[in-house]
Amino acid sequence: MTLNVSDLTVVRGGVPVLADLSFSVAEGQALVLRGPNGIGKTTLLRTLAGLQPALKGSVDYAEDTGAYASHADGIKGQLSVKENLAFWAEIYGNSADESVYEAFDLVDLKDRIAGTLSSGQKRRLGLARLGVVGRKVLFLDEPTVSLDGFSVKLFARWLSEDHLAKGGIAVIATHIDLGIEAPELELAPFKAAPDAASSDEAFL
Amino acid sequence: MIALLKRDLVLAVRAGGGFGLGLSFFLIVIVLVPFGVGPEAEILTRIAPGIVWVAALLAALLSLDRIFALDFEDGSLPLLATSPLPMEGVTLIKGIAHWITTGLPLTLVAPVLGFLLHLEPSAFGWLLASLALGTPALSMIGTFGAALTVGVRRGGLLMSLLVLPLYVPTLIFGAEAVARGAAGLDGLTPLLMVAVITLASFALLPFAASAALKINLR
Amino acid sequence: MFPDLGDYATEVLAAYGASIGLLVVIVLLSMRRSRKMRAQLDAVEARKDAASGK
Amino acid sequence: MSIWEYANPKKFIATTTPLVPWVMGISISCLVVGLVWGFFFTPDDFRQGSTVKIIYLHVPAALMAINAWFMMLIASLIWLVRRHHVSALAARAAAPIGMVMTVIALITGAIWGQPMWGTWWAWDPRLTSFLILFLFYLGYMALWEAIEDSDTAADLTSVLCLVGSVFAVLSRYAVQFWNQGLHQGTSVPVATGERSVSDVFFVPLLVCMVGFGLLFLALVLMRTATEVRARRIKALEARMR
Repeated sequence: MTLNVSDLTVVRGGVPVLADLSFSVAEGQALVLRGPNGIGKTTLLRTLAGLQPALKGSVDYAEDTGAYASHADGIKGQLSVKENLAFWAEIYGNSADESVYEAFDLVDLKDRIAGTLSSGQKRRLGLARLGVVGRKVLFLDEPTVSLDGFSVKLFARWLSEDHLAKGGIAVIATHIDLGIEAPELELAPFKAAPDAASSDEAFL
Repeated sequence: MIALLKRDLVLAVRAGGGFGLGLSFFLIVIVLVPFGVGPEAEILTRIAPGIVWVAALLAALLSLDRIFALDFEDGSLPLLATSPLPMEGVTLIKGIAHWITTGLPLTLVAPVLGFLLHLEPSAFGWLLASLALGTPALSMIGTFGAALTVGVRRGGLLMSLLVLPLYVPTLIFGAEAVARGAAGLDGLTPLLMVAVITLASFALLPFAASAALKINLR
Repeated sequence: MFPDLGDYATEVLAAYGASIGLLVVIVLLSMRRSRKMRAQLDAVEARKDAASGK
Repeated sequence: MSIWEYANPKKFIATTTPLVPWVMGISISCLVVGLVWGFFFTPDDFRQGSTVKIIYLHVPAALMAINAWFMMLIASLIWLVRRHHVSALAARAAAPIGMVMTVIALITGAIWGQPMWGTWWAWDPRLTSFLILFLFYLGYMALWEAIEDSDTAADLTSVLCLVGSVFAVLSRYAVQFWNQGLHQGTSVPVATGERSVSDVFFVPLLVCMVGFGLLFLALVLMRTATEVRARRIKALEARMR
C-alpha cells in the first residue's frame, strides 16, 4: 500500500503551478515538501487529497484512505474539545479513544469549549482530529504553524510512533524541521512554465 | 450523516441565532403587516394566507447563507468533502438541519400568528398542513442556493436573487391551499402540489447542491 | 397612408417605440462592447509580441 | 468536419467574425419589412382595433425570450458534458439578449392587454410567467458577474440554468393554476403560438419572427466572440505577469 504520483500537473485558478511531478511514498514513510511560498504546496496537497482535479498525470493510493488537514482546522468554537473530536470520530466511523487525548496533551482540556482555547491548543486539537480519523494516508498543509516547540515535538512523536510506525504515510508541507528523518522534495524545479497546458490553453 | 445533523443542531442551539432568528423575523413581518395595511379585519382576513406564507418564505431565506458560510470559513467543508460522507449526504443533512431550525418552528408558530391577522378559523388546518409540507422545500431549495454562492464574498444578496424565483411555485400552491381553506373550499389539490414540489426537491436538489459545492471547493 | 390607429394610437405607438428602442439599445451596446474588446485584445497581443520579440 | 470543430475558440472567432455583419443586415431588413408590412398594410382587428398591430412585436419577442433560455440550457449541457468553452460563453452571451426579449414581451403584452383589462398591468398568467423568466435571467447574469474564476463561473451558472429551467416550467403551470382562481383568462389568447390568426396577419408575423430570430443569432454570435476575446485577454495577461 504505497502512494505513487506520476507526471502530475496541478492548476491554480486556471494557471498551472507545478508540472511533471513524479514520486512515491512507501508505507511507514513521510515526505516533506519544501519550496518558497506560493510555489504550489497547498495546491499540490489539495490535488493529492482529491479536493481538486489534476490537469494531467495520476495520483493513486488505496481507495478511501486519504485525509487532508490544513491550518484551517475545522474546529467549531461553540463545541467542547470532546464534542469536536467525537463528531469527527463518528463521521469516520471510529471512536475517539483516550490515547489521542494523551498524544496531544488535551486530556485536561477535554470539556473546555474550543472557542476559549489558545491558538496553540486549538492547533493541537486540529491535529488530534487526524489521530481520531484513523486514515492511513495524510496530506498535511503547514500542520505546525503557530505551534510552540513543545507541541511540535508532541506532533512529531505522534506522527512517527502512532502513525508511521503503524504503516501510515504522510506528505507534509512545512518550513519547520519536524525532527523526524524523512526524505524531502524540493518543489522549485517542478515550477510549471507559464504557458504550459491548462484550461486557458484553448484561448492562447 | 446523523452525526452531522446532531452537530448542526447543537451548533444552532449553542449559537442561539438558529431557532430565535427565523422565528423573531417571522413574527416581526406578520406584526408589521397590519401597520401597513390597516387594522380592518376583513382586509386582513383576505390577505392573511398570503402574508403568512410570504413571511415564512422570507424567514427561511434569512438564515440560508449561514448553512455553508460558517463551515466554509473555518475549513470544515474541505474536511467534510474528503470524509467518507458523500457530498449529497452532506447537502441533504444541511437542508434538513435548516428546516428543523427554521421551517419547523415557523410551521408550529404560524397558526398562533394567524389570530393576529384574523385568519378564518377554517383555514388553520390548511395553514399548518401547507407550511408543514412546503417549508422543507424552501430549506432544500435554499441549501442549493447557499451551495451556489458559498464562495462569493457577501453572496447573501445574490443568493436571495437566485432563490426567490425558485420559491414561486411553492409559494403559489401553499398560499392557494390556505386561501381555499379560508374560503371553506377544499384545498387538497394545491396542497398535493406543494407536497410534489417538496418531494421532487429532496430527490433532486441534493445532487445539484453537492455538484455546486464541489465546484466551489475546487 | 398613415393608418388610422383609432383611439389606441398612443398604446400602439408606445409599444412600437419601446420595443424598437430596446432593440436598438441592445444592438448598439453589443457592437460598442465588441469594438472595445477587439481594440483591447489587439493592444494586449501587441504587448505580448513586443515582449517576446525583444 | 464535425460541428465540434467550431468549439475551438480561435476557429470560432475566425469563422463568425465575417458572418456577423451579414446576419445582422439580413435580420434588420427582415424586421423592417415585417414591421412595416404589419404596421401599414394590414387591416385592424374588428374587435381589438389597431392594438392588434402589437402582435408583430409581442409574439416574436415572447418566442425568442423562451428560445433564448432553451438555447442557454443546451449550451450549459454542452459545457458540462463536453467542456467546450465556446458553448459556456455562448450561454453567457445569450442571457442579456434573452432578457431584453423578455422585457419587450412584457411591455408589449401589458400595453396590448391594457384596453381589455383596463389596467396597465394585469396579472395575466402568461405575462406573469414572463415576469418570472425575467427574474431567472437576472439571477443567471448576476451569478456570472459574481464569480472571478471563469471555469467555476461557467460550471455554477450551468447548474443554475439546469435547475432554473425545471422551476421555470413549474412556475409556468403554478401561475396558470394561480390565476384561474382569481379572474377568467383574457378573451384573446395572448400566448405564443396558440393564436389562430387569419393569414392576412400571419405572413408579416412570420417575417417578423424570422427577423427576431436572425437578430438574436447575430447578437449571440457577436457577444460570444466578445466573451471569447475577453477570456483570451485574461489568459494572455495571466501568462505575461
